Amino acid sequence: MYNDIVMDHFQHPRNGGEITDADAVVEVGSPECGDTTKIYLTIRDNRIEDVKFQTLGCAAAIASSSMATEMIKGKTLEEAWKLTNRQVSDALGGLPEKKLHCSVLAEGAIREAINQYRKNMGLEPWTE
Amino acid sequence: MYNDIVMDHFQHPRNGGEITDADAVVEVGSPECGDTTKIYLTIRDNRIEDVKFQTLGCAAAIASSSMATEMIKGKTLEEAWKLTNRQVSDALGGLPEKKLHCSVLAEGAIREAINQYRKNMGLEPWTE
Amino acid sequence: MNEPDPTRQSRLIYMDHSATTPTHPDVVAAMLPYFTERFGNPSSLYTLAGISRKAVAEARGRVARALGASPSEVFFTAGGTESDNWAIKGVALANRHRGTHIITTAIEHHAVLHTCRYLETQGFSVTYLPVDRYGIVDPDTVREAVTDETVLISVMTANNEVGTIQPIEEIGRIAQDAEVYFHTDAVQAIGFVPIDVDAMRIDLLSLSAHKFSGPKGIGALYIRDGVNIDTFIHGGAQESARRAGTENLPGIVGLGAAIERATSDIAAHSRRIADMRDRLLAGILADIPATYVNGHPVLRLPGNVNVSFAGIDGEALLMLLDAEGICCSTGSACTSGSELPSHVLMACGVDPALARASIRFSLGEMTTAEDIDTVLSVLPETVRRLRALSPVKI
Amino acid sequence: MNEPDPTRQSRLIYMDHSATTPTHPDVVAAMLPYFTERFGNPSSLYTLAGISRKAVAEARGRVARALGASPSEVFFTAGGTESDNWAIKGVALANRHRGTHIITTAIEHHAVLHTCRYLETQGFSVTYLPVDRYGIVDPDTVREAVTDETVLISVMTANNEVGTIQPIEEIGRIAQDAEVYFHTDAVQAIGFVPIDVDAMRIDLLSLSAHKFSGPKGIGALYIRDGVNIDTFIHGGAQESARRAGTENLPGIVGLGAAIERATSDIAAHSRRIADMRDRLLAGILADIPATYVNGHPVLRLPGNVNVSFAGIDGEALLMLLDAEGICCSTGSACTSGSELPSHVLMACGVDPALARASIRFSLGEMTTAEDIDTVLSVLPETVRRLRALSPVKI
Ligand SMILES: Cc1ncc(COP(=O)(O)O)c(C=O)c1O
Ligand SMILES: Cc1ncc(COP(=O)(O)O)c(C=O)c1O
Repeated sequence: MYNDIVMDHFQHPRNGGEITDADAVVEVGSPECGDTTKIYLTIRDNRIEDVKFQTLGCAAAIASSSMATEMIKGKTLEEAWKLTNRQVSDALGGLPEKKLHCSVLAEGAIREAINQYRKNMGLEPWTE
Repeated sequence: MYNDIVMDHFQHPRNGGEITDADAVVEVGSPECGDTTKIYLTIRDNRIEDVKFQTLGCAAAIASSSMATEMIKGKTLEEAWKLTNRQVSDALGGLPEKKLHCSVLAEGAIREAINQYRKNMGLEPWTE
Repeated sequence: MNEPDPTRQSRLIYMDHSATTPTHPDVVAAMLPYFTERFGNPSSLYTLAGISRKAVAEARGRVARALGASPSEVFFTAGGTESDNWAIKGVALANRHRGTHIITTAIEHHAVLHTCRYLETQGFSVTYLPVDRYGIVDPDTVREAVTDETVLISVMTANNEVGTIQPIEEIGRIAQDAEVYFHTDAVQAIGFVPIDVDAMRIDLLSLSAHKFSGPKGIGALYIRDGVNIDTFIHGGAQESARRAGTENLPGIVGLGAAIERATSDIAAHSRRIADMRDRLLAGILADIPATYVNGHPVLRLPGNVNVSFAGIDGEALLMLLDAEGICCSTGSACTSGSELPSHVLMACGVDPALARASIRFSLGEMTTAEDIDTVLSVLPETVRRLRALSPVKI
Repeated sequence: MNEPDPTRQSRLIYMDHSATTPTHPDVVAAMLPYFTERFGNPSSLYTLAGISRKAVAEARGRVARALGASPSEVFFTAGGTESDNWAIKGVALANRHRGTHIITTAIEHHAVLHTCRYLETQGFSVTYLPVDRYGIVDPDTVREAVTDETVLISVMTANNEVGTIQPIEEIGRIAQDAEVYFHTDAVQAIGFVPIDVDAMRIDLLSLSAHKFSGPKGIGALYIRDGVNIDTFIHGGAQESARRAGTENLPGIVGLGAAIERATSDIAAHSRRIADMRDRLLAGILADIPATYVNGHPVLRLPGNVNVSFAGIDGEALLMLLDAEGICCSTGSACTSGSELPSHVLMACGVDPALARASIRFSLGEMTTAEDIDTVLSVLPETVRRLRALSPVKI
């Protein structure tokens, strides 16, 4: 069902857990299937210094969160904002058709967290 | 499909063939399935001295003719008239349900042959 | 997360007997000659075909004996799904002049539910009876649902997801009193619930060999003598001219062998499996907090454990267990392709978050005490890790 | 009559390949692991089930390749009969709004004919096209039979009794021009007639594994992408949610293995069998007077010999040959239970007395040159003896 990269990220998720003094914390849920992903960001000098996630979801959802957080770690907020779920699933070597929607949550959560940080900083939230 | 007695009478039919100078010869056919049976009788002193048959039909029809002719050989005409297809199929150890009608022809042919003989002799044909 | 252990990988812990079972080697052995040597078409007339006919008749006798039926009431099909389709469409269409109402339950297998949905598009009306939180159908609701238009009641003997066993005998009596045909999908029940079609007043019963160590692709429909039912598959005169198609000879032989094995000592077999099941469930409840049992505490298939671990996703747990060589399911295997929560758990009123957190272990012939130990040694830690990764606090 | 020779008894001369074939040992070997080891339900999610899914996908690819189709157009069924039922009922019911007329032929298998008769009770009208004395359907009659109401044309690729091969490509073109769906029952054709669903403009095609050294109880329906067809068996989401029921996994694997074998070199296989067939027929015609050939002299399946021996009964001959260890048939195996003359021979205008005198030898993989010799050494004397016992003079 899943390829080796997906299985690896699912069985050994990178960046799983919480950051107690994070600069941004958001939780997004999928009304469609009930998946929930929580993203914690620590930001220094406009860069994502640390990121952690918690996901309630299937293997694809967990692997997507793991891969997505790996992909934004150390990146500027602008770079992280540009991450698409397509990039995540590509980096995972592809997801089964009917599991593609599971990779959407991570991307959405990261964007929401970035905007939460910007609002906390008194900045305009980004829109696109 | 058939028991050993039926198969024996089918594969080694008794009394198969023709009698050139028979006292009675009749041919009866089944409109239902196209089976045809021809009976040849030689009669001496009201007894069936010899009998032969020819049958176009399935194994059950041939075996029934074989058994029926065996059963009437040497019998009086009165005795032969009483032969029923039930007796023939019983003597054969039973026939498959849907093959029972194949045993009817022999009985009918024997009765017709007896009546043909009676008519030739100027006697009333029997009815029941 | 747990590292997949290659040595353990090789030993499969199969706890998905409700999805399917391996065909027992004795059953395969019984089937084998009918592929290559005794391969004659039972409809042919030569000796070779007679051997096939005899084998089919013997298998039919075995199925009949297992149900308390007569062999002439047993018809071979391609499986439980075809049996369900035939029973329901066949009775509905043949009795349309008497009425167009069907009663069934909300927790039937899709083979029944989707057949009923189809009949709704053909002018039938269907009542889908609710169940209580344990998945039990109240016989009174059956009685109350019967109208002058009702021609068929279809209630499964035992549920495939939560394992709940229904009060079939009571429902059968209600159907009989109401002079309505009674069909039961016994696909999950064979080998675990003793069946007597007369005592239980069953008019039609579906079964499928691969659920009790028989081969896939073969099943049977019991049709009580005199039931007015249309043919579903038209063609040759096989199965007393009621179900056409060259007989699946090895399959039929396999079904016969399997049902005889499965029903030879239901009590002992069920006890053995229920003992392991109870130990598994007790261990799970003792070691894993916030665990909820789905289905009935007692009136359930001996091999069925269906539990929800709050805060996690069933499929994720299933995949991690798979890496440990443990096979189980989340919801019915048939619906695993969909993202919807199980219709059975929904009908039982299970919270959607707990429904998606459910896992079914279905024990069976293959299960050993060692398997239970292994699952109990792996499961608590696996659930704990998934929960640690979950944003939902329990 | 001939004495059954016990030494010969043990050597079976199987000349009824059109009724069914033994499953080839290689095919059985391919199937075996899927009973006991790789037994997972393809719908399940663990690794074991992935192995099953892969096996099903591979078999589907093999069937698709054999037909020139794409794998997504191949759906597994329980055999030729289910495929015929599904194709005809499925298309008829789904396209009822477009029209209620179906065109087929008088010589179809009962799986098609009885399905059409059923649809007649459901408000459809059916044209049963005649055939010529060789069993050939004139494409012009197909063209002329099409009306505004026609939704389906169903003409078999090759006939099971007399072996006649139809002008499928021409009929396909007529169907395409008329914008009517075209179904062909290719159950007897696979392995003998090269199939290309595109070149032949076939929209739906039925096949059955046990006719080409595959197992009984498994078949397939090819459905061209875009064909509007109702589901026939409702339930789980198997077969892209179009044919429900747990997959007959070993059967599907066996079908895949068998169709690859059967279609890998149709030309050479057909030539080998046609050579033996021609020798058998020549020998029969040379040694047995008043023998009439049924079916087409050239446009026929390479393994089919169908002859009538005036003055005898086919079943009686069949039984005597059986005692010699020779398996053959009279009419279609499916109708052997009935006493009616074959509808196919009747449609060809064969005299009823000759129709009941017909015998079909169908050669196939098992057939050897020695088998032909044996039949030719036994048959003339056997016919002679039956004729001697017959009141009908020829
Ligand atoms: C309760 C129930 N009914 C029907 C079926 C369908 O049986 P099959 O898949 O053999 O067609 C199943 C299993 O899939 C089942 O569990
Ligand atoms: C031409 C034809 N169509 C359909 C069938 C039915 O196939 P099955 O018996 O596998 O269902 C047969 C054989 O029985 C056949 O010869």
